[in-house]
Amino acid sequence: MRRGKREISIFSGKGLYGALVRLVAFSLLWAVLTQGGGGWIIGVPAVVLATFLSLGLHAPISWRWRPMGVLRFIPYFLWQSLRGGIDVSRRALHPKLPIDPAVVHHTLLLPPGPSQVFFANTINLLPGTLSADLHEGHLTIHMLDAGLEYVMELKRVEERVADLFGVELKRR
Amino acid sequence: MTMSEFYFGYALFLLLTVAISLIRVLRGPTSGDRMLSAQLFGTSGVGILLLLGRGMEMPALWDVALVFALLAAVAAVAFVQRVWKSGEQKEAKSDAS
Amino acid sequence: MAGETVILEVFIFVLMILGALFMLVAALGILRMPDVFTRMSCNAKSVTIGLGFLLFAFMLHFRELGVGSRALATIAFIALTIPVASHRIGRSAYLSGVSLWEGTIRDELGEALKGTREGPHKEDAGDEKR
Amino acid sequence: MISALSLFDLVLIILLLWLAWHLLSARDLFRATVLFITYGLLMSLAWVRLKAPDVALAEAAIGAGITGALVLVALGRFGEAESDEAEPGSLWLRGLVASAALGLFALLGWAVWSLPTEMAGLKAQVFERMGESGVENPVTGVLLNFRAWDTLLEMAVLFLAVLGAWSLGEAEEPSMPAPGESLLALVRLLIPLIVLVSGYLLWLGETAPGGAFQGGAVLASGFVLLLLAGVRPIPSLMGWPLRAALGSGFALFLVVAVAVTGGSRMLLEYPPGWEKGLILLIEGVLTLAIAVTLGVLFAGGRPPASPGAGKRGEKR
Repeated sequence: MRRGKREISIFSGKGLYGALVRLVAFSLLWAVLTQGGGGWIIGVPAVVLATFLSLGLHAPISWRWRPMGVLRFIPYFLWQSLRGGIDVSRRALHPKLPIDPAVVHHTLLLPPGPSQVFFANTINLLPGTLSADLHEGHLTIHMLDAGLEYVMELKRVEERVADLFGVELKRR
Repeated sequence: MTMSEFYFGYALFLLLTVAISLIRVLRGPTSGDRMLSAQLFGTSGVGILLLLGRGMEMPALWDVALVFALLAAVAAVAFVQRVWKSGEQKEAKSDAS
Repeated sequence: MAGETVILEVFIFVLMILGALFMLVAALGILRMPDVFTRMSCNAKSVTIGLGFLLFAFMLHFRELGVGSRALATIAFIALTIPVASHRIGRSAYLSGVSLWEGTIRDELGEALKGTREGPHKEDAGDEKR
Repeated sequence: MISALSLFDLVLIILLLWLAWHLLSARDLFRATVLFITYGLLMSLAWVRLKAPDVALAEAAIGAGITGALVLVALGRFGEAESDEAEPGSLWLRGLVASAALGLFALLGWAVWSLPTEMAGLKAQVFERMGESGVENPVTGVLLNFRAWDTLLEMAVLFLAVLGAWSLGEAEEPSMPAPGESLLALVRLLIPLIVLVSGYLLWLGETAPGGAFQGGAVLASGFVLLLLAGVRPIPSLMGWPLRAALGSGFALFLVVAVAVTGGSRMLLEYPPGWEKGLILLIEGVLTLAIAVTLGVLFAGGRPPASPGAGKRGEKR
């Protein structure tokens, strides 16, 4: 897919299921915004338009989150981001500024596609990591502290993301 | 101390943290640093708006905060796409990055 | 009954103070950290956590479906946009070769990897140097 | 004891003045740009403190979504290198300018000072006749009923602005890095949310701060995001549909204005009972028209005529 050639074709999503899920999700969001739903005279066109755009802009690869994976991922993610926040607070508030940054490269075990992107964005909220570049399955990561056991840590996050998307990790 | 005093004091505190990050806008050194501080403005703005909305009894401010949160990334995207050119101008052929 | 509400109020208060602390960390981090990557790393985490705490406190305070769900939507918007924006700024900084803090360790494997990148796909070639 | 709120106001004012000073005196264009963006965000807070949430909402949507991106893109076109060092004029000239500025400042200060502290304004009249407006939010009532003239002419101004931009030339294809998967993922996620929130703001306008301008500005930042991500518009929509959308706000407003006249009614005097429906219709169309107008202004010129504006479809 070349840059800019991304066509907005409305029905590129995988069938009716995806459309329905989105329709329900956006209707829910509308109800949340309007506090109990109301103004459907604007709401219905907005929800339908949002659904069409969401389907039209979507990458041709179809993916789904597994409901159980989501349930398992959320508490893990919240806990890890809390750890990330505490870790960074400790460093930023400490008078000596205890950081030992490093740029490391990590070859992803996740298959190419949305799960890799999701992983790259997720680790920005986890302790000490910031993704700098994702290129063909190689992720360049900036670490706040090179001393962290990052390889094991990242592998664990990858397992979680794989569980969320229902994909298999590559064997090394 | 009344409850709304607490909210206003909190909002004042957030405004002061914003003032701290302003120093980074002025100092730089790279444009990324400045942009980052501007982004912190937007996110702290969300907090300030929520607190003021509670303290001033203006629920409409929640909507302003929602817009702040929704559009926080737009300026950053404009920045990385158009200002901070990474030298390369050619069309890249892969979208894997 | 009254005891429960007091405990809840205290909990809300603690959450709000923690939120304020994280927001302060975000600002201090931006001021104190030595280069753009460390600043961004600090910012992305503490801002999301700080606002998350603040909004969570609001949710507990109101205990109302309307407010709670809107607070959740606001957290969700922040949690979606901040990591991506950070990643994009970080990527631009990295590719345009912004100098890292002198204490930063670059691993050897990375250098080797980047060497291979300049070969077949010319995509981002030439940016890492400078 | 000073209350926290007045301290907040004081800090806000100091920050605004300090920012304005640095913004004007910055030699580095990028620095000025970022200061300008932060200034817009702080102005939104200032409007909040002035108890004008409608304006704060518009400032938030325009400041965070459009203006920031617009100024950054303009800077991207200039290139950062061109931040030229202006010659600081002679001492005499500077003294002259300074005294002129001080004089103006004194004049404005005097004008503000001499205002009565309690101004009646037209508030009472507006609230008295809210029942006739067809909506519950006084600001919307004023903008689309009592003073719909102003809004009509504002649409004319926006339309003229597009004509002006288009007469300058075609939008040039910007050179920018490939958007990359993570940016595209963000855009895919944000666009539907932006559409929903913009519809929500439009809906809000009837009862609370919000309305066509705020909704339109949020929707326009969706267009800005699409343009920034390199998603190209569908060529077949770039011909007359685009022009129709651009003109629709002004045109519909005019049509309604003329259509409701008759009998003893003047231009834009809605027949009783029709106010609500007509305002909703106008606001809905205005939202789209404003969004398209701002998006087109962001693109910076008329769409390129060459590949398939109508006939051949997409080339390449």
